[in-house]
Amino acid sequence: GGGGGSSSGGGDGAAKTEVRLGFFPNITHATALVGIKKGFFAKALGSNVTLKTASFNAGPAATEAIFSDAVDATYIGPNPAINAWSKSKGQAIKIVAGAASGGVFLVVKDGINSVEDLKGKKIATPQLGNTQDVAVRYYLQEKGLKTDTKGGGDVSIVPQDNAQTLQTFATGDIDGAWVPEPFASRLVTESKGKILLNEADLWPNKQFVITHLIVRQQFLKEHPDLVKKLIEAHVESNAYIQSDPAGAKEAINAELQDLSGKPLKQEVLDSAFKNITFTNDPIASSLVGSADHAQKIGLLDPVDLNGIYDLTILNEVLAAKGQQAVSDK
Amino acid sequence: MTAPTQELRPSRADGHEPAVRLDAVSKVYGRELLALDRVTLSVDRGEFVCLLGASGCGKSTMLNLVAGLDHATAGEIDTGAGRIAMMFQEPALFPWLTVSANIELALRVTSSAKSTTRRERRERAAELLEMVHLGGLGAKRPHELSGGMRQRVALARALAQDADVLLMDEPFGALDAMTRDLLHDELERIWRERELSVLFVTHNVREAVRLGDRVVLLSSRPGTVIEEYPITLPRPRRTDSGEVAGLASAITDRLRQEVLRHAQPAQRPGATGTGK
Amino acid sequence: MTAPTQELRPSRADGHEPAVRLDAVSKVYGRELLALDRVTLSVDRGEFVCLLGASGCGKSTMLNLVAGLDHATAGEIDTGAGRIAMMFQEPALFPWLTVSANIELALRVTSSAKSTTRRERRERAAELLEMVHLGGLGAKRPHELSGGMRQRVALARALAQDADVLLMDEPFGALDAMTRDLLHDELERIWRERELSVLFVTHNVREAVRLGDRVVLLSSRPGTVIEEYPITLPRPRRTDSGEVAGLASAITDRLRQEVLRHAQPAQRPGATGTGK
Amino acid sequence: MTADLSQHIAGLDALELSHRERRSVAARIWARTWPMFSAILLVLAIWEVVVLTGWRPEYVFPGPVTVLGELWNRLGEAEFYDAVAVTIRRAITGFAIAVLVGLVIGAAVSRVRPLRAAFGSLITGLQTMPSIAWFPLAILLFKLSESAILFVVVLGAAPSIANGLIAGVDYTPPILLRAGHILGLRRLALYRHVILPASLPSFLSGLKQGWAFAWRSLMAGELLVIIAHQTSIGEQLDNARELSDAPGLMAMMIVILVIGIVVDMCFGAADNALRRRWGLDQRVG
Amino acid sequence: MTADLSQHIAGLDALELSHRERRSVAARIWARTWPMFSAILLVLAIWEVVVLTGWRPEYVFPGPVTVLGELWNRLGEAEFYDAVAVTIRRAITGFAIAVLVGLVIGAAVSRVRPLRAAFGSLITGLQTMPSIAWFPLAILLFKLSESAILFVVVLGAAPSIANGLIAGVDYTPPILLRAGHILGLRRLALYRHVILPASLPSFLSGLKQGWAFAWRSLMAGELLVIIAHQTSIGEQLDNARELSDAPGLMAMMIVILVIGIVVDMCFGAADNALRRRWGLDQRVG
Ligand SMILES: Nc1ncnc2c1ncn2[C@@H]1O[C@H](COP(=O)(O)OP(=O)(O)OP(=O)(O)O)[C@@H](O)[C@H]1O
Ligand SMILES: Nc1ncnc2c1ncn2[C@@H]1O[C@H](COP(=O)(O)OP(=O)(O)OP(=O)(O)O)[C@@H](O)[C@H]1O
Ligand SMILES: [Mg+2]
Ligand SMILES: [Mg+2]
Repeated sequence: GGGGGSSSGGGDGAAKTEVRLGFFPNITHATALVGIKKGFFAKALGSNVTLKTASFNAGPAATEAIFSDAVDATYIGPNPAINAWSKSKGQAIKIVAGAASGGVFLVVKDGINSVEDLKGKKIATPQLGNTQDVAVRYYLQEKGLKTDTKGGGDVSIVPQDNAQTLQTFATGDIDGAWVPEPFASRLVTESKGKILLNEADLWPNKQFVITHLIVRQQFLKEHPDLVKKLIEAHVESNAYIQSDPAGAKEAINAELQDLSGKPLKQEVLDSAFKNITFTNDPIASSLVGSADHAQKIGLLDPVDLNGIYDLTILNEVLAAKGQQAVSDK
Repeated sequence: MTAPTQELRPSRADGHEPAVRLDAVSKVYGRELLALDRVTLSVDRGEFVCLLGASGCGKSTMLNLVAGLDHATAGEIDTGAGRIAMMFQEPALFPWLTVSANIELALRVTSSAKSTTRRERRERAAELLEMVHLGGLGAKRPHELSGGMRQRVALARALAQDADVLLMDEPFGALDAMTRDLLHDELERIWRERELSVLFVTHNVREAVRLGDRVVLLSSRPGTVIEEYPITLPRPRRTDSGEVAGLASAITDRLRQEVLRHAQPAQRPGATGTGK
Repeated sequence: MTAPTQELRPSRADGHEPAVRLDAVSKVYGRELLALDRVTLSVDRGEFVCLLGASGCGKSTMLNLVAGLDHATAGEIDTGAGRIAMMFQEPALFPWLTVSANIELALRVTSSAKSTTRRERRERAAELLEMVHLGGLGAKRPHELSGGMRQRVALARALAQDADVLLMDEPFGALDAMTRDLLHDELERIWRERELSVLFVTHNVREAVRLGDRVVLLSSRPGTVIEEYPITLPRPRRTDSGEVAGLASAITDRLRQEVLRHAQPAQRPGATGTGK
Repeated sequence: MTADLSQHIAGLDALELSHRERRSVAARIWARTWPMFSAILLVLAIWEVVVLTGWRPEYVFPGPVTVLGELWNRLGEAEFYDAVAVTIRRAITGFAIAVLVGLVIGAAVSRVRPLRAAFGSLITGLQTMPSIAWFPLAILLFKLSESAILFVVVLGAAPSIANGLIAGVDYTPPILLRAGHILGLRRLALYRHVILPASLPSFLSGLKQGWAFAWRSLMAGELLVIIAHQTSIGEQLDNARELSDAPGLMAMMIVILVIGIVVDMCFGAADNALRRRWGLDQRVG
Repeated sequence: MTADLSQHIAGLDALELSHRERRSVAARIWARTWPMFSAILLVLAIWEVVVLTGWRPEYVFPGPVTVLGELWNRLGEAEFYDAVAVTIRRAITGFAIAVLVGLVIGAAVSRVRPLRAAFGSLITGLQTMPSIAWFPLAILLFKLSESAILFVVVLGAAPSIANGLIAGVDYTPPILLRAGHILGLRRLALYRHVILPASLPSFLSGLKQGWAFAWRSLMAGELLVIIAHQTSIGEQLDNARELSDAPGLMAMMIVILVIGIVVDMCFGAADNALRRRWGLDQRVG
């Protein structure tokens, strides 16, 4: 089933002249930031197709835009992708490429030196039921500490927006936070937090997905050529980031400056950039694992993620470049 | 000079339709306040009827019913097809309009004047203001006028409507005797020219005799018609003429009886005049 | 019978302070409307002064100035230390209070009555309502009353204030002759008992003669004092007595001259009565 | 005469009043509710038709059956009632504080001229400040506590209430002010006995707007702090959106609408009582 | 007489009027502004004192110098003016549409009884709906376009405007309705010539509240989608918050406050004009 909707308004159909790509003005979305700034997307799409970008400030808006046929593809985190997949019963989206991995830390204040010290403390996560929230709860459960979704238990989990986490950590209202970059680095550099745990250490190969690229299924079906061009640009962008980190950082900050008027501080950018791996591999195992954890602690109804990936185009592109294929398992 | 209702009515219902006819009209406010009790009255075309009665006897209520602003609890009211203009007991001017615009609004709505231009209306309004001795005050706002001046603007507005039936509720109450006399003359002139039917409420018995073809007396709560006086004095009449004074004092006596009858219980605490 | 101001004044200023004194008071509204022009007038303690004048000549303005509700543009006003009560030209009742509560509010504020209990106030309000022939209507709301009834409530409220100076702006304008007569008697009685100083605006010359110790005539815009008539008829007087009527007609003649003088320009379009 | 009169009225009763009376028991309720029911049915019907045309897939734009089913499910959960109870408690507390604050500020600003010149326009300025701008300050002042939420709610609603009062004061008929002045009422007494009651209609409409502000601020503020063991409507609404759960979101929207409508009916009842007392319900014809 | 009169007035002029006149040139502006200036100074002083006490670290609660410096920096950037221009354009467009919609709905609901019974309470219900609840629908209807933002703004402001009008209609003095009826004004004409002008004060205060709702909805709506590198006040505010940029956040709050105050002054001017024309500005004593 191709989404079920008619091809209204958005320009689907034979002569598609624009591709609408969404992303967040966020360092974990560096693939998009660099790709746009450096013109990789525009170049790949050619002169007949224009790129229209939309930046979202959070997952739900991106999902709504995908659902409403307002964007064709977007960079997004694992959680909204799972939600979009499960709420549409597998009809709305496909993950077509990975973008970034790692970059999530448990930052705590002075005096907390081990997991045991977390007992009775308040730990912030970005959003109830998101990857980090699930990760911290699962981790604590494994360590024998109880939590519940209402902030009770041995460790009190306080889901709140990352910006607020910075403030409440600074004022001492919370004792730690399980947050992605650049917030982890900011907690460390600005509020003298210290890293207790790198989430990567909890995963096999120290790899877990933090950002990937999803497309509307209908778009994929009708314009596989355009999707391919997007993925080509995507791969090129990731390659550039790996080959020229300095140039990439400059591009990232330039684009952030454009979008939000303020670049990241150099030290935060450096530290955050160092902690994230930009990879085309969607690290399917971590997505499935995370969903599995979420189900185990009761934050997610059982969901069948079979078919959420469509990596054939990505693998074609990788093969053409002589790189190793990635797996959807 | 006093003639009971019964004798008078037949002589009036001789053929042509009256302009206003009330047939056993009653009005109850709320649950139990009977304001009007089976009032039967008619105003012929071109007739000038004055309504007299104690304070609170139901005169304004009656006018409201005739104007269609309120529903009678029982009985029938027929105003034929004639257009009705009314001057309320309060001036009821629109505070957001200038004096002139208040009158122009009335001119604008009047069907026969639909085709008039704005300038024509403004000129007509200025004429009407001259007539009520407020020439040149068209640009003022109602709150800048004195009580009597507002009342005169309301009069001008009512006359601007060019209606067939004119209901007036104490239209000259806030005016000095002289201005009142001058406006009596104007009103009489217009009434004649336009062949208006007028139902005119007043507390000034001389005024009633000066203007009316007929003076109707209402009793106190509940209001009922207790007496009708045809006034046969030749026009033009003068308020300070002896005949008017004489007739007025006769009517006043009758009214006095009526008011006293009502005022009595008020001296004894507890016994009230309401229908409780 | 007519006596010019100059002759009268000295005989009045013989020692004791007047209750109200206006000294060359002028009032300009806006930029150019001269409503009062150097008005000099005083009301002695216990005196009953009636103010007559054409519509719009500045009577209400003068009362407002005396009451301290507005500032004079020039001149001085002295009301001594006496408390002032006022009855406005409109009833000005508080629509959110019942009739009784409107009066009780006045009783409550009156300093001498501060210590009264709520029940006492309610009883006193009921008495006052009886006095204005509205006994038993205390629980009604103002909008449920007729125009004249509202005016009487306002009278009761003004009397409830127990003031030394009473300013009344056409207090009986909306009342029938009989009710008016009854209230004249009441007012006269209270005035005597309480030794009130009263400044009383009316358009009814007989009423002025019936009640006043002195009748003051104001000219038309701008308002100035043109004549003062001391009324020496013995009390109690009757509105329909010959002496009252005679005196009234003399004053009316003078007033007529004044109003005509003012009304004239209105006949000629363009020439206006305002100070433009 | 009195006996005759009441008899006569009794006669009229038979004609008219009792008829009206009878109407008022069942038919009047019906007269007030049928338009609402038909409106609801109409909306549901249009909604269902739009869904049936297949305009958008069900997971984006679910039909009334799905949404009402979801609502029904939620109504079956104890958690839902906890959420409603928590939110309504906060709304009422916050609103009550806002009314107090708004009254005091409105009263002061409306009558003290320098205060008005100084802070009058600031009130609207504050009113336009989005709730999220207050979050950092709320947390600074109150940490992660219920008070932080209430702070945001009060800041949202109080300006509206103050503005309602100020508008009422400004439009108090001057004649009533004069009457009060003549009665010897000054300052506070004038305020209490004349200005405040005269401003009541405008104040009431300010209260209504204030409630809307309070509620919206609350919906935002409830995301600010998630306090141990307390779920809330704002949180559930946001969760539904986070999870891209369209039926859940719409179900919560219906819940919010219903609460809003119920509150409006309370205000409406107060308003009607006021208008009846003031004689403003007399309509023409 | 006329000559004499104007001469006399000229005399009075010399005494009083010209005095008043002179005051009105400089001193009156001063009289209106000094309270505001002193209020601002007072607020700044208190703020600085709190900061100096070291209550909270500077990066969480910056002092006025820092914040005003930050504001000054922003005022030096072209981007800031773009943001303000974009947001104000959206606010005005959205508000204009909301006024139209609110007028039509308010007019219909206030006069047609079944409509009122059906939808009257729904208006407040809609008013209490937080903006985020509309986002999915906005995107569904208008994709990622400016219209989606306007949709949210209109849904936020229109109920308020409609409610203001309805309150005004409800409190139109019956005597004026009667006067209009007698003049032969019916339905639309009665509405246009009597009810609407009589409702103006309440409508105006509804407009003011509507503006506040519109602005707040806009601040939220501007986060919905950032179109092709168009920056806006809402976005800058949120960015400052996202980046925990306390001075930036406060600078943007000041900008929002100033815009709110300016808008309030416009409404205030309209209000004063209205009150002067209606003679409601006559105060006692
Ligand atoms: N809206 C109302 N609700 C309840 N009672 C009312 C209403 N209007 C008038 N009444 C009552 O009906 C009676 C008649 O009132 P109405 O205004 O007709 O008297 P009126 O003859 O005009 O008196 P006045 O000469 O004082 O104006 C009074 O007792 C009054 O209290
Ligand atoms: N608030 C005001 N603004 C401007 N002009 C006013 C105001 N009040 C009164 N006037 C003008 O002042 C003059 C005197 O008005 P005032 O009300 O004192 O007259 P009055 O003697 O009481 O008349 P009436 O007998 O008609 O009540 C009038 O020309 C009126 O237009
Ligand atoms: Mg009447
Ligand atoms: Mg007057």
